[in-house]
Amino acid sequence: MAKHETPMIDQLESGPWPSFVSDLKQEAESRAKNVNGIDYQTPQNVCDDLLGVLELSYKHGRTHWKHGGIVGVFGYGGGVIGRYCDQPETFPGVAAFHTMRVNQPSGKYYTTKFLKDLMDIWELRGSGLTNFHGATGDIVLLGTTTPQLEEVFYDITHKMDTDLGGSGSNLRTPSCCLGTSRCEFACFDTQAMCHYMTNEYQDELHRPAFPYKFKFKFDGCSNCCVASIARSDLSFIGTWRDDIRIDQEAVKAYVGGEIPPNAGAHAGRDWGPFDIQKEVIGNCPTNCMRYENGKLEINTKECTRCMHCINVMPRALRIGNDRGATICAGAKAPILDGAQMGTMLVPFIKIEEPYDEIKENIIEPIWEWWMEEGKNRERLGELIRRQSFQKLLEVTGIKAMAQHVQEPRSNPYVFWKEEEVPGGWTRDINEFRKYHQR
Amino acid sequence: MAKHETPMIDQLESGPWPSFVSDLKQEAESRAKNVNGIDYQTPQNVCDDLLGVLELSYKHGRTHWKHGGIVGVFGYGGGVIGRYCDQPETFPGVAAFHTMRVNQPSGKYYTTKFLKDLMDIWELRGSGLTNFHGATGDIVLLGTTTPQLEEVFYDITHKMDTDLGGSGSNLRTPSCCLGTSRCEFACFDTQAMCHYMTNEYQDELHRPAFPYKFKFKFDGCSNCCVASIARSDLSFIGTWRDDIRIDQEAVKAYVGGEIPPNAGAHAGRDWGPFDIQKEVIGNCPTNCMRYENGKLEINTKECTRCMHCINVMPRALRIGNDRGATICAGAKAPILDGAQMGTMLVPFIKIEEPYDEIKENIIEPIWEWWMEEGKNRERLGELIRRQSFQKLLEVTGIKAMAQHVQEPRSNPYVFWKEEEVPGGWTRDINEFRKYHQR
Amino acid sequence: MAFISSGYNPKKPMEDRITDIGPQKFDQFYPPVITANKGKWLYHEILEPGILVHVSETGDEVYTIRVGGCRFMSVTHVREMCEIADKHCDGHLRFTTRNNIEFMVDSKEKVEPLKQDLASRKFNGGSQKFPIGGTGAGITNIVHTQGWIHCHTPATDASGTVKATMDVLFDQFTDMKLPAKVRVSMACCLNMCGAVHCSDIAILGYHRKPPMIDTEYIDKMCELPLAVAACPTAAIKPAKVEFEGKTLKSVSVNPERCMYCGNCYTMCPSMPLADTEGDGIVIMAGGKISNRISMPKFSKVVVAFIPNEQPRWPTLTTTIKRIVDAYSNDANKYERMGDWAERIGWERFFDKCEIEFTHHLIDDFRDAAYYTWRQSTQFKF
Amino acid sequence: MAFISSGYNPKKPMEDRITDIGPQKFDQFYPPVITANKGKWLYHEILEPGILVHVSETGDEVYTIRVGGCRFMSVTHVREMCEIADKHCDGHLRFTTRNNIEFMVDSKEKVEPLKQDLASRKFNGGSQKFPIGGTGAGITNIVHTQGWIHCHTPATDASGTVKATMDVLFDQFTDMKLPAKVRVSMACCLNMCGAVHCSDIAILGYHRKPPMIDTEYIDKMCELPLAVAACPTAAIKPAKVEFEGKTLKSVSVNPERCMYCGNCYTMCPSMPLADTEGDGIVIMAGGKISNRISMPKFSKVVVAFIPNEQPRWPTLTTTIKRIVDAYSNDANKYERMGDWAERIGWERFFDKCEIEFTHHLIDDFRDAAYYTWRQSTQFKF
Ligand code: SRM
Ligand code: SRM
Ligand code: SRM
Ligand code: SRM
Ligand code: SF4
Ligand code: SF4
Ligand code: SF4
Ligand code: SF4
Ligand code: SF4
Ligand code: SF4
Ligand code: SF4
Ligand code: SF4
Repeated sequence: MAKHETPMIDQLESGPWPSFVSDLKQEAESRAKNVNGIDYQTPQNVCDDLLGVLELSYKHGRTHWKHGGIVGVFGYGGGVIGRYCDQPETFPGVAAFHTMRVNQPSGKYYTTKFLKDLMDIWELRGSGLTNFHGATGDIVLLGTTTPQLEEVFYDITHKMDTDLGGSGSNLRTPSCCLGTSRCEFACFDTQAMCHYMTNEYQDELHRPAFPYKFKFKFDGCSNCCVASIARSDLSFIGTWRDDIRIDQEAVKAYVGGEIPPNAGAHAGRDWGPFDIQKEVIGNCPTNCMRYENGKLEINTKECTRCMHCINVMPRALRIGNDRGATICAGAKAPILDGAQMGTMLVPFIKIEEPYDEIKENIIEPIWEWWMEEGKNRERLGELIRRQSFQKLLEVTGIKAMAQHVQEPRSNPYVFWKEEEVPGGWTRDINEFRKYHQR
Repeated sequence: MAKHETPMIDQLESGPWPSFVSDLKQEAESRAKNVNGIDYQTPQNVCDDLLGVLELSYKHGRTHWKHGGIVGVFGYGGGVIGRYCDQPETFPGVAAFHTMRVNQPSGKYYTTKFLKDLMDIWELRGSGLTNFHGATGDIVLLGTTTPQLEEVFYDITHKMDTDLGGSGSNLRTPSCCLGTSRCEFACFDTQAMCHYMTNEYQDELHRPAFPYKFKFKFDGCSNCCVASIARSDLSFIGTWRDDIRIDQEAVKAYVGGEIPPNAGAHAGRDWGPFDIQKEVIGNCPTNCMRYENGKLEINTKECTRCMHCINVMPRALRIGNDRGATICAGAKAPILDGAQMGTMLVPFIKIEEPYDEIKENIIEPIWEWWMEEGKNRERLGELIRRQSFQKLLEVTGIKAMAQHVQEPRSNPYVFWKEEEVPGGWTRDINEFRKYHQR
Repeated sequence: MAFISSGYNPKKPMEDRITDIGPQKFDQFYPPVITANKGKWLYHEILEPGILVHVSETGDEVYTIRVGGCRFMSVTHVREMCEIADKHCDGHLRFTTRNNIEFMVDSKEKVEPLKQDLASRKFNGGSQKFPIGGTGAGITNIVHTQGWIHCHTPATDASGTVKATMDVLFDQFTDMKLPAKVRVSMACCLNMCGAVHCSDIAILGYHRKPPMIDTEYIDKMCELPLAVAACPTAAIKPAKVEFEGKTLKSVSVNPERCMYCGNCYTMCPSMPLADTEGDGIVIMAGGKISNRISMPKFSKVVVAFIPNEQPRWPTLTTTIKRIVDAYSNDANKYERMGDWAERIGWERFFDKCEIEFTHHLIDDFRDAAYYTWRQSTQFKF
Repeated sequence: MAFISSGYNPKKPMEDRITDIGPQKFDQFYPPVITANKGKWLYHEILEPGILVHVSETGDEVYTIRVGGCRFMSVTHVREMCEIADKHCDGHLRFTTRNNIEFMVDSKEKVEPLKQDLASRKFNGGSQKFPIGGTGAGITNIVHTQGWIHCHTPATDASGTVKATMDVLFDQFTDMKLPAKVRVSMACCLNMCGAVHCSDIAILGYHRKPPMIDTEYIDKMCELPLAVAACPTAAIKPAKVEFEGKTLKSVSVNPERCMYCGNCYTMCPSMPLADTEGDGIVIMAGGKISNRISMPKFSKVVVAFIPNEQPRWPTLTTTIKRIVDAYSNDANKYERMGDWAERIGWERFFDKCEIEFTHHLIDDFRDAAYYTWRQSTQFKF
C-alpha cells in the first residue's frame, strides 16, 4: 500500500513514454520489500515521501523544496547540492534530500560492473534515485541525508576510483560528444581531451576560485552533438583545413539511389528519389559545390565546413585530413542579460596532447583576465560583452580577423588608443585658439 | 585677380565631375564684374573670402567656422542656421555667413521663372551660393548676413509665395519621391501628401515645441527613392494588397529578348540573354513565383511586394490596384545610440485626402506621447526603444501582430501587466508560509 | 537503521582521503569493438528508427540500439539495463548527450534478440521501459531539468511536462518522417539548466509574479545588498519596514520593473516567487545548435504563457503537437524548424501553427530588442 | 552698399507679415506632359545612361535627361540651367532626391539637341558642367553635407571628398556596367546629415581626439550640466579647475571613454574636437535602402580611418575604387554590394577588396555589439 495517495501523478503512468512515476513506485516497492535485507542509510520510505511531496506540488502547482542548503564534502567547494523539504513533518523521508554530482567518464560509456557497483552504493546510502545524466553531464545521485555525503564520497573514491563533479563558482564537469570512438565525423578525440582537461584542472573543478561557473565542452565536429556552442564558456569544435575527401564512385551510388541519403535519417517518409542538385548542392550554404558530368567538385577555399554534404553522403564524403578545432568563447544561458552563443575566437588549432598551446595561450590567460576583472556572478560571455571582444583578443594574443565577425560594426563609434593617434590626446587649447577664434 | 591664393583647392578644378571650385570662382568673378550693377547686400567679395577660408581649411585640415550662432526670423524657431567665420579679420566677407532653408516644392519640379526670381533675390541679398538641395530636401541659401535674414524672408514670402523650411526641435521640411507624377510604380500621390502635411503642420514646422527634430518622408513604393525608411521619424511607403497585374504577352516578350530587362538599367554590360528563372523567379525573396508553359504566376498571399519582379519587367508587371501605404516609425542617424531604420508600424492604410485617420490615429497621438515622455534631444526612435514598441502600439491603438517583428523575442523576459495575471501581485507571505516552511 | 561507515572518519577527515582523481578513464568502458575501431570508422547508417550501424575501415561493424531514457531513473531501472547489457552486449552500454541509452552489439545477428528483449519490457503502469527510437529526422528525448522533483526555483515540473509531451510526440520518436531533427528541451525556470535557448521547441517554466518579501526574516536570512545587486532590472531597493512595532531592514520591489527572473530568490530565500496562478510555461521555437547549412540560432518565444495544467498539461502538449505537425507538413527536407520559420516568415509560422501572436512576443528587453522588429516593408499580409 | 529694404519694417515686424504659407503647390511647376499624364504612366525605359523615357497610357512620352549636379551651386550656374530649360524644355526642370538635375522633353526629337547642348558646357577649369548619367546599374551622384564650406563640426570636407571621388567613379556615372546600383554617400561628421548609414559606400568624417576644454571660457559660454548630459558614454564629469589663481567651474573628459562623437561640442562651443592629425575619414560599405529582394540594411565600417589627404584624398578614392571594382567583378546581376558581401562572407569581402581587417572593425559599442560577432563555426579560412 502506498504511503500517500497520488491520484494526480498516477495519471503520468499511462502513455507509451517511460513513466518516471512508475519507476519511482517500483523503487519505493523495492525498498519496502527489501528482499536483500539492506540497512538503508537514507529513510527506507524516501521514495514514498518523494511521491507524496511531488503529488503535493502537483496539487499546489508549486515546488515544496526549500531554498538552497549549504552542505558538502570536506575540502571541496562543490559537487553537492543541498536540499530540504518545506513539509518535513509530512514527508520526513525527504526532509533532507541532497544530490551529489558524480563526474561521468568522458563520452558516457559504462561497464555494467561500474554501474552496478555505483547502484549498490546509492541503494545503501541514498534514495536509490538518480539522473543519468545531469544537464552538464554528471551522474546525478538524487537525494540523500547530510551524514551520508562524506560516506558516499569515500565510497566512490575508494571503491569506484571516481570523483565528484563541479557545482558552485568553479570549473564545471567538462563533457563531450562520443567523438572518434564511434563517429566518423570526429575531427579530434573529444573524449581524450575532455578527460585530460578534467584531470588537469581538478583544483579549479573542486575549489571555487572563479567569479562564477565555467564550462568546457568538446564537440568532434560542427554538428555539435554535445551542444557546446550553446552552453559552454569555452567550446572546442572539431574542423579541418584541407579538402573534403570525395569518393566519386560512392557519389554516383547516391545519385543512382543505391545508398539512402543522410544514412537513412529520412527513411520514414517518401521524399522521392534523391536529387543531388537540390538536396546537396542547393543546400550548401556557400554554393561552393558543383556536380557535373558525374563528378562532384568542392571549392575548399569557399567551404565553411558546415557538415551538410557530409551528413547527406557519409559514404562518399569524408572530413579532411588536416584536422583540429575551432574554439568559441562565452556561451551561456539567459540569466542575467540574455542567452549567448559562443563567439568564434580561434578559427583553427591543432589538437594534440598535452594541449600546451591551448592551456597556456587560451584557457589560462582567459581565466586570469576573468578572475581579475569579472564581477561576482559574471560569466565569461558577459565580461567579453562588457569589456569588448577586442579585450579578449588582447588577453589571448590573437590578432583580429574578419573571421571573428559575422559582419563588421555598423556604428562608426571606434574607440582609438592614444598611441594609435598621431600627436596623442593632450593638446593646447591656446595653440588651437590662435587659429580658431571663439 | 583672385583675392586669395588657393593652390590646394585649385586642384579640384580638374577632372570630369562638375567642379564646385570652378563654380565658386565663376560666381566670385561675376560679383567682381557686376555687369548688372547690383548693389549687393552681402559683401561683394563674399565668394572670394569663401574660397580663401576654404583654402585655409584645406591647409589646416580643420573647419574655420565658429560654433553655432543663434539668429533667425521673427516668430520662427527655425529655418536659419547661424554661422560665423573664426578668422573674420582675414575673411570679412564671410564673417557672418548664415544659411536659410527654403521649403522646396514637393517633388522638386520647378519653373525657370521661380528659380530665376529666387536667384535674383539671393544674388542681391546673399552670397549667390546655394545648395540644390539640402539633405532634408530644402533649397539651401548658403551665406548671408544677419540683417538680410528678415529681408530675404520678406521677399520670398511676398514675392515668391514661398516659406522657410525647418530646423531646430520641430517638424522638419517633409520630402518625397516624385511619385505618380512620373513614376509608374507609385502607389499613392506622394507629392500631394507631402504638400498637405507640410501645410497642415506649419505651426509644428516653424515653432519648436518638440523634444527634438521630427521628419516625415513619403516614398511611392518600397524602392524608397527618397530613402524614407532610413531617415524619417515617420515614413510613408506605398504598397498594395491585391495581385500584381501581369501582362502575359509582355512577359513572353521579355523572355524572348524583345524588351531589355529592368528597363535597360543593365545595358552597359553584356550579361547574356535574359533568364527569367534565374533573374526573376530565382531572386524573388519569397519564392512565390512560377513561370511554366509560358505563363507567369504569382502567389499574392506570399508576395512581400519587394518590387524586384516589377523592376525587372516594368512592361509586364504592374503594382496592384488596391493601393495604400505602409508606415514605419523611428528612423534616424547614429547620434546618440546608433542609427535606426524605421520599424513597420502600420502594414497598410489607405491614402486619401484629408488623411484624417493618419493624422488623428497615428501622427498626433505619437507626437503627444513623445512630447509627454521624450527627453530633451531624444528622437522618436530612441523613445520607442526606451519605452518599448508595445508602448507605441498602445499609443496608436494598433494591435500587435507578427508582421511587426522580423522574429519574435528570443529572450523570455516578458513583462506582464498586473491585470493580465490572475490574482494580481499582492500576496500574503504568511499564507504562503503555511504551505512552505522557511 | 545502523550507521554503516564507509571507512570515513569524521574526526580525521584527511585520513586515507582520496581527492582530485577525476573520473575513470573513458576507454576502460569501451566495448571491444569500439576499442578496436576507434578513429577508424568509415560511415554509418540508420537501419531503422533507433538502430544504427557504424562500419569501420577494418571491416568491423557496431550496431547501436538507442532507447528512450527518462533520465530520472531508479537503481532498479539501471540494474535492469545492466542485466540487458550483460545478456546482449558483453556488459557495456552508454548514455547519449540527450539522456538516451545505447546498447551496442558487434554483429547483425545480435540485433534482433536485443530488440525483442527491449521491446518486451514494460512498467507496471503500462508505459514502455525501453522504447526504441530517437534517431534521424525525428524527435529524440527531451533534455530537461529537476522541476518539482528537486529544485527550489521551478515554475513548473520537469519530468511531468516531459512525460506528457513525449507521450504526444511518441510517433515522432519511433518514426523518421520529419523534414529534419526536431529537438525539444525543457527547463523549469529562467536559469535554463537544460540550455533550452537553442532548441527547435523549448518548454520553459516561467514565473509571472514579483517576489514576495518575507519581511520578518529577510534581514536575518539574506545579505540585503546581494539581493539588491542581483536584480538585473534594478527593481529592488533597500527599504525600512515597520513590523510589529519594530523597524526592520528589508527591501522593496518595484513590480513594474520586475521580470520575475528569480535572480533575487537565488540570492535570498526570503523572496519567493512561486505562485499557483502566476506560474506556468513559455513555449519557444525555432532554435538550433548544429552549424549544418545555417548557423546556430536562438529559440524565439512563440507562446508567452500557458498555465500549469498538471498532471498532463494538455494545452502545452497540443500546442507543441500543432507546431510539429505544421512544420512537418510544410518544411523542406533537411530544413530545421527555425529555418522554415524564417523562410516562410514568422507571420506565416503563426498562421500555420494556429498560434495567436500577442504583444508579449515583441522584444522589449534592452536595446537589442530593436533588431528583432521589422525594419522593412517586406512582410506578408 | 546701401541697404535695400524688401519692405520689411524692423520696428513693426508683424506689419504685412506673411507666415506659415508653406511652399507653393508642386503641380504649378509641372511640365504640361506631366500634368497631362500624372498617375497614368505605364512603363519606363533607360535609353542610354542618363536618358529615360516614360510612356503613358495616353500614348504620351516624357524623355528625361539626368545630369550630375554638384549641389553646391552658384546663382550663375542655376541661371545657366534655367537658360537650358528655357531653350529645350519650355521652362521646366527638376532636381532628384540625390541632387541631380533632370531636364524633361515631350518628344524624342528634342532629346538629341538637348543632349548636345548639355555635353558641350564646361567650366573654365575643364570639368563638365552637366555630365549626363546617373541612371540604372551605375553610380549616381554622391549625396553629401556641408563640410568645411559651412559647418562647425566636420572632420573632413564634403564637397572636396565628393569631387575627388566622383572624378574617380566618373565612368560608373556614365555607363551602366555594375551588377546593381551603387549608392555612395558622404557625411562630414557623426551627425551624418546625409543619412549615409544605409549606403553601398559611405564616406564619413570622423574625429579621433577627445575634445579640448576651453577652461577659461567654458563656464561663461556653456551650460555645464547640458554638456555633461550630452555625452552618450558618460565620459564628461563636472570639475573645478585652478586657472590663474581662480577656481573655475569646468568639466573633465575621461579620454578612455570618449568616442569623439562631438555631441558635447554640439552643446558647448568650449569643447572643440577638430585636429589636423586626429581628423579623417571612415569608409563604410554594404548598406542599402530599397526593399528590393533583400531588406534595407546598415552600412558597415570597412576602413576605420584614412587621414585627410586634401585636396584629392588619394587613399580614400583608390580604396573606394578598389571596392567598386571588386564588387563589379564578382557580384551577381541585381545583387547590391551588401548582399554580395553577405553571400561571399565578409571575410572574403576584405580579401577581394584588398582591405586589411583591423580590430577597430569589431563592434564594441554597447550590448548589441555581440550580435555582429561570429557565433558559428561557419567561416572561410
Ligand atoms: C542539476 C542540473 C539540472 C538537471 O536537472 O540536470 C542543474 C541544476 C541547477 N542549476 Fe543549473 N543545472 C544543471 C545544468 C545547467 C546547465 C546546462 C549545462 O551545463 O550544459 C545550464 C546552462 C548552461 C550555462 O551554464 O549557462 C545551467 C544554468 C544554470 C544557471 C544560470 C547560469 C547563467 O549564467 O545564466 C543557474 C543559476 C545560478 O547559478 O545561480 C543554475 C543553477 C542551478 C541550481 C544550482 C539552482 C540554483 O538556483 O542554485 C540547480 C540545482 C537543482 C537541484 O536542486 O538539483 N543553473 N545549469 C544540471 C547540472 C547537472 C550536472 O552537473 O550534470
Ligand atoms: C544642411 C544639412 C546638411 C546638408 O548639407 O544638406 C544639415 C546640416 C546640419 N545638421 Fe543635419 N543637416 C541636414 C540634414 C540632415 C539629415 C538628412 C535628412 O534630413 O534626411 C540628417 C539624418 C536624418 C536624421 O534626422 O536622423 C541629419 C542629422 C543631423 C543630426 C543628428 C540627428 C540624430 O538624431 O542623430 C544633427 C545633430 C543635432 O541635431 O544636434 C544634425 C545637425 C546639423 C547642424 C545643424 C549642425 C549642428 O551641430 O547643429 C548642421 C548645420 C550645417 C550648416 O552649417 O549648415 N543633423 N541632418 C541638411 C539640412 C538641409 C535641409 O534642410 O535640406
Ligand atoms: C549519440 C549522439 C552523441 C553523443 O555523444 O551522445 C549523437 C550522435 C550522432 N549524431 Fe548528433 N548526436 C547526439 C546529439 C546531437 C545534438 C545535441 C542535442 O540535440 O542536444 C545535436 C545538435 C542538435 C541541434 O542542432 O539542435 C546533434 C546534431 C547532429 C546533426 C545535425 C542535424 C541537423 O540537421 O542540424 C547530425 C547530422 C545528421 O543528423 O545528419 C548529427 C549526426 C549524428 C550521427 C549520425 C553521427 C555519427 O556519424 O554517428 C550520430 C547518430 C545520429 C542519430 O542519432 O541520428 N547530429 N546531435 C547524441 C544523441 C542524442 C540522442 O540521444 O538523441
Ligand atoms: C529620380 C529619383 C526619384 C526622385 O524623386 O528624385 C528616382 C527615380 C527612379 N528610381 Fe529610384 N530614384 C531616385 C533615388 C533612389 C534612391 C534614393 C537614394 O539613393 O538616396 C533609391 C534607394 C537606393 C538604395 O537602395 O540604396 C532608389 C532605388 C531605386 C530602385 C531599387 C534599386 C535596387 O537595386 O535596390 C529602383 C528599381 C530599379 O532601379 O530597377 C528604382 C527605380 C527608379 C525608377 C526606375 C522609377 C521609375 O519607374 O521611374 C526611376 C529612374 C531610375 C534610374 O535613375 O535608374 N529606384 N532610387 C531619384 C534619382 C536619384 C538620382 O539622382 O540618382
Ligand atoms: S559532434 Fe560530430 S563528431 Fe561528435 S558525435 Fe556529433 S557528428 Fe560525431
Ligand atoms: S561542408 Fe557545407 S559548405 Fe562545405 S561543401 Fe559541404 S555543404 Fe558546402
Ligand atoms: S519610390 Fe517608387 S514610386 Fe517613388 S520614384 Fe521611386 S520607384 Fe517611383
Ligand atoms: S514583388 Fe518581390 S516578393 Fe512579390 S513576386 Fe515580385 S519578386 Fe516576389
Ligand atoms: S531550470 Fe531552474 S528550476 Fe529547473 S533545475 Fe535549473 S535552476 Fe532549478
Ligand atoms: S525576480 Fe528578477 S527582476 Fe524581479 S525583483 Fe527579483 S531579481 Fe529583480
Ligand atoms: S554631417 Fe556633421 S559636419 Fe557635416 S553638415 Fe552635418 S552636422 Fe555638419
Ligand atoms: S566627444 Fe562624445 S564621447 Fe567624447 S566627451 Fe564629447 S560627447 Fe562624450
